[in-house]
Amino acid sequence: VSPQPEEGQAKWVDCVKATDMCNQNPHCSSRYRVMRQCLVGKEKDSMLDTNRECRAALEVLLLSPLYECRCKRGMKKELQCLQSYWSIHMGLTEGGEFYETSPYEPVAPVRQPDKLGLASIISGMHTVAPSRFQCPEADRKCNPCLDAAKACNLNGTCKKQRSAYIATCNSSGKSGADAAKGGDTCNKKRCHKALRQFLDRVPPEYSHQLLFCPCLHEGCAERRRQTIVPDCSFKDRVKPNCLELRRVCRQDPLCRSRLADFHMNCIVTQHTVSSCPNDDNYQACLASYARLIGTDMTPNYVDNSYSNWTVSPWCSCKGSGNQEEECVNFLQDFTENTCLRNAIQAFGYGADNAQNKDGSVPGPSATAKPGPDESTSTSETLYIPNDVQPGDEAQGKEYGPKCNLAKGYTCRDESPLEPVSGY
Amino acid sequence: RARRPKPCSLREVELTVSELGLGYESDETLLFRYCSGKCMDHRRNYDITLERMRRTGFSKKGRKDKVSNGPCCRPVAYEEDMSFLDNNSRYHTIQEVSAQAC
Amino acid sequence: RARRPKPCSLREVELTVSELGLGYESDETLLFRYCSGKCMDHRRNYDITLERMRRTGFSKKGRKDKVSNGPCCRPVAYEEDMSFLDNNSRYHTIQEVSAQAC
Amino acid sequence: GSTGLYFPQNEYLETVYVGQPAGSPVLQVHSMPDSSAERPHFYLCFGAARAPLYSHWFHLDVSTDKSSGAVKKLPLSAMALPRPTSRTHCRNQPARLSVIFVNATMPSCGQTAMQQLCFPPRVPPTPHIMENRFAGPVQQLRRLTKLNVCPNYTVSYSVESDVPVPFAVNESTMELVATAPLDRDKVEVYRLVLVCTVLTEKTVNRFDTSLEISVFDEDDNGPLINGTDSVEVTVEYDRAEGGSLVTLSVYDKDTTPKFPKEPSQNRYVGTMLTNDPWIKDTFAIRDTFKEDKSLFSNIRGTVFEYTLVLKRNLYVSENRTLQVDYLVNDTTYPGPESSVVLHYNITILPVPIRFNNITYLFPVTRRASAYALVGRVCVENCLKFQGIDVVYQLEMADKNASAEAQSCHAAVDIAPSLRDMTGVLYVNDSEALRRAECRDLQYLLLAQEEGGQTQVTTQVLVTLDGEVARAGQQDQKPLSCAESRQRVDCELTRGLGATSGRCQWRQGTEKGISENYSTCSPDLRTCPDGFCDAVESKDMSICPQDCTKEPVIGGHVKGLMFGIKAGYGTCYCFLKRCFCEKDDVEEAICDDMCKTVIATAVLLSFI
Repeated sequence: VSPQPEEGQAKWVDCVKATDMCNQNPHCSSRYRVMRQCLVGKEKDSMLDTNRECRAALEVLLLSPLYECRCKRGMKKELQCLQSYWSIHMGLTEGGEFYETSPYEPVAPVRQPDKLGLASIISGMHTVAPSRFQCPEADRKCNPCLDAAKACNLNGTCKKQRSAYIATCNSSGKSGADAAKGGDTCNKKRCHKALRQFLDRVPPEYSHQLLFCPCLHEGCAERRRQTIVPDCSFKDRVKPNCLELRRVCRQDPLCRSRLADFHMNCIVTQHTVSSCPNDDNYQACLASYARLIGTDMTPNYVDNSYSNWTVSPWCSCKGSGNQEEECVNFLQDFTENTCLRNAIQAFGYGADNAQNKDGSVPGPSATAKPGPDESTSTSETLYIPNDVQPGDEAQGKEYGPKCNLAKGYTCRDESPLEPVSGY
Repeated sequence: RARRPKPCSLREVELTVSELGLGYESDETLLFRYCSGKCMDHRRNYDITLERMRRTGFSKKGRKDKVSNGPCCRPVAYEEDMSFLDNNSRYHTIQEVSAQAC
Repeated sequence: RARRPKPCSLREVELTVSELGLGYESDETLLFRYCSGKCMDHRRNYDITLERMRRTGFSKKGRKDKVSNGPCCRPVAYEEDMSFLDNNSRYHTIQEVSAQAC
Repeated sequence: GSTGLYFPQNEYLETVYVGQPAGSPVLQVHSMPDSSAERPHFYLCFGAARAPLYSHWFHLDVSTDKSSGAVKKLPLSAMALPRPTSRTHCRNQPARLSVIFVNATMPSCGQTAMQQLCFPPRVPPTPHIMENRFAGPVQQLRRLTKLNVCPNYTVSYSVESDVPVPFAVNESTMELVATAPLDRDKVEVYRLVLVCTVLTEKTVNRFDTSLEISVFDEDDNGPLINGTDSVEVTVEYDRAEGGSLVTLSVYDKDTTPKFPKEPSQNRYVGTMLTNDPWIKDTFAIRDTFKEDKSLFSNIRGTVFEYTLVLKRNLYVSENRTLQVDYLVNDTTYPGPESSVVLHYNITILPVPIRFNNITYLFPVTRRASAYALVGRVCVENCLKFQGIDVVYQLEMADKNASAEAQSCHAAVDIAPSLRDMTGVLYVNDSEALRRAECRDLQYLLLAQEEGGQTQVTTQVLVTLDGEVARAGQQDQKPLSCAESRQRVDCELTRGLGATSGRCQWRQGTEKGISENYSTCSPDLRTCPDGFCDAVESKDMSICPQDCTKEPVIGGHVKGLMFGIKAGYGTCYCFLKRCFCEKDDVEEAICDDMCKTVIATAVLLSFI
């Protein structure tokens, strides 16, 4: 029976080990081979449905360590681990899932009040408290992003890795001979690889400062936007449809995993009080957002506005046909994501003065995905035994115009309703 | 006691890119490493002869060649690329600015 | 015509062993090769920055480091042994007197 | 093609509590049929994973589509099939049921806010209805789990909207019903207000929520021509392979998804209606499409663009008129007139290669260095040519000239320009220029299209000015102008490629890194101009500022392919490397402004 991680126990089997364990077990390894055959063909779905051998193989594998294995962020054989994970989990999901389960080890909730990740995150996303940006409100010239570049330049590893990805992505910056070969168009694949190496090898306190430094003027915001050399790593001649971009991303195990991880750590699906999963673990969200950089789904700031900034991947919802809503929802997970916005602002302005009483963070229009709990209906807090918080009425969190007239009169202006006799 | 000349070694100083004097305008700060000091322990018979020729010999031979007096304190290796964003939001990568070893 | 600085190259002059200034007394004559000239095309970004720091920067940064201005015209290889009979009929062999390449 | 049964709402969310009696309804799913005869059969279904333990807590009534009972957050799926089945593997785009289990008993009536009786905790995703489909129930408005919480309340629903909408509420079943088939090409999204009225013994309470219903598109429109389906185009000077000649557009009111790649809807296929091999080898139609609202009264539609392109270069002699017909077919539109034909009327004009009776006269100073520019020659309209390659040759006018004359004529040669179809004359042997016996040089200039037959000629006369070299005067070997760092040295240097023999100095004026950097050049007309031209590329020393591929030291911006686009201060180059730096002499010497200040100060001090 597969080693089930009990509640709270952090020990996960990584999928490379799980594959080895399965391969050492003849019963499991034969089924694993059959399963991979079932998933290769075009009619993958029907194979799992009609083909008895495939179903039998699946039944066995569901009990094997492969079913519950996970991968560590930044582990040595990360890509191999992810490939093993998807080799079995691709068969389990219809492939049309809007949110897929992340192959990375779940992130532990952050203990209060340490919202900003002073605690190291168990799953390998260790962070040291980012140095607070000394940027007094009044000082318009203050440029935390420039300070972040200085901090990086004065650190050997960061400077080396930063110069490496800039030189790769900014091909016109390269020496004559190489630029002549590559002409002026950059090599996006090599640029993405260099960016991933930068983010893997440089501690987050340097890389996150470059990515999430808070700005008070356009010069700073433009430097922040330029951090990933967007002309090469982000922009493209044509803007693809976001669902098409997602399809391309999900064909690459690395991109697919990091997109799932971003959704897992930055999207709140059920209704909860906090704006981020895992009890407002901002750091986990920032880290999984940063790890999308260097994949097909590379996100970036869309312009150099410093107050009302927006981040988005390079895609649009034009040409979505009947899937426009799904496309818009996918795009809004970047452009109107409360958790991500709070996390980025908390990183910049420090957690203490960033968090308002009601959990939202000051700053630009932070709109959660339209849901009745904020806008139209009483917040039905799911995990609180009682369906309704006493006194909710008082807070007026009701549907539309409050209308609780006594004595049988309807709210509408037309003729009052005849008083209703009892039932 | 006559001050003994410092041996040739790597020094560093923080400069903004603009202060490098290469013409790039950028407020980014970086570490400029350079070689400074005397290379007393690398002198050879050649240097002794050359020094003597410089002082006397050359004029006698009707020569006005300019020659360096003794081994120079120079980098033997340079840091590779150094990239930065200039004040017009353009990236540049420059080579062999900072010394790595002397 | 404006005199353009001669590039760094190998020069040679005939000297007696005594004229080497190493202290040996011998009338034997030998060919002393040395490096002379300007290394204009070996300058690097490092040299431009160093030159500028030398002129302005260092004082501003409170430094008085002595640094060499630009690449030196120096030998990169030396002729091995050179032997001769001195005026007291005794043989001597000396190393690295003459340059082989610059 | 009809999609048959589909869930207008593919995500449902409901809350259940401990102690809810078995059989109590949880939520109702709806599947919209194609015709009234179609009967959906509802089943709980499971992905490839095994059925979760909690699935036994649920039952989905095969015909009444209500399900009941639950534990924690339980993702389930439901599918609707036209026929009964025993297999529980999900297919036919299942609906996702998220049932949230609250580990407590159901709140009593007093503890339940009234609007909880009306609306679910979270607005489900926008329901969608396929256009042209059979109308019918779309959504159960009542919260089934709250039916018996307040037995003596009466809950009713109604629909409000600013404009008439084809939706109503079925008073008995409390279902939102589409009252008529919809047409997406007229309305894409309906914005309704659902009004819920709760009648208690003493009060009437009204709650409303907005509801958007999107209408899904079906390929129910064929291709439309707005304006003309035919166009005239003339091919003359631009005959290059890949050139876009002209574009015709076709419109379609339906949307065309860019995803997935092979759209099941609005798939347009084009075919060239010609079997003339020459036309097929020469022309092609490139098709693209884009979504557009402005042309379809703010409803998403599609504009297909068909561009006629050349598949190969055309010879200058090609001279014909032809028509290309292109059939455009909306393969997924079942209706009549699913295709249109586009007509491209093409006239290909011949392009004469000739010199319009002109004789070229080029004066050259005898002091010119090798590679100095003499002049440019160009057959008629050559600057407009695209895809037409012209070859130039220079021959002696006098075929049986003496050996001495021949050696004089070696002074000038011609090379094809890299930028356009001109020919560039340059000094090939500067020593010949200085010989007394070499006076005016007469050439025959030949030009013909590469691979073409006809050849045309004209006269070129090169006159030599300036004094002849004195006997025994040794010609100084020209150096690379770029090596000079200062004006004085530059203007004294005999430079390679210098038309006057001497190099020319360009003084930059701007402060930082600029395209107008100071430098020493053989010919400021062509060097530096950001382009390593035909003559400059013959020898790197002529104009390294335009042609260097090596790393440049100092502040600079590299050229597109080679060379230095912008530099700091003065740019100078040796064989191996180029440098751009502020010249210390420039900085040290006072400029004019500074001199006047000093002079005035000295004067004042005397006064």
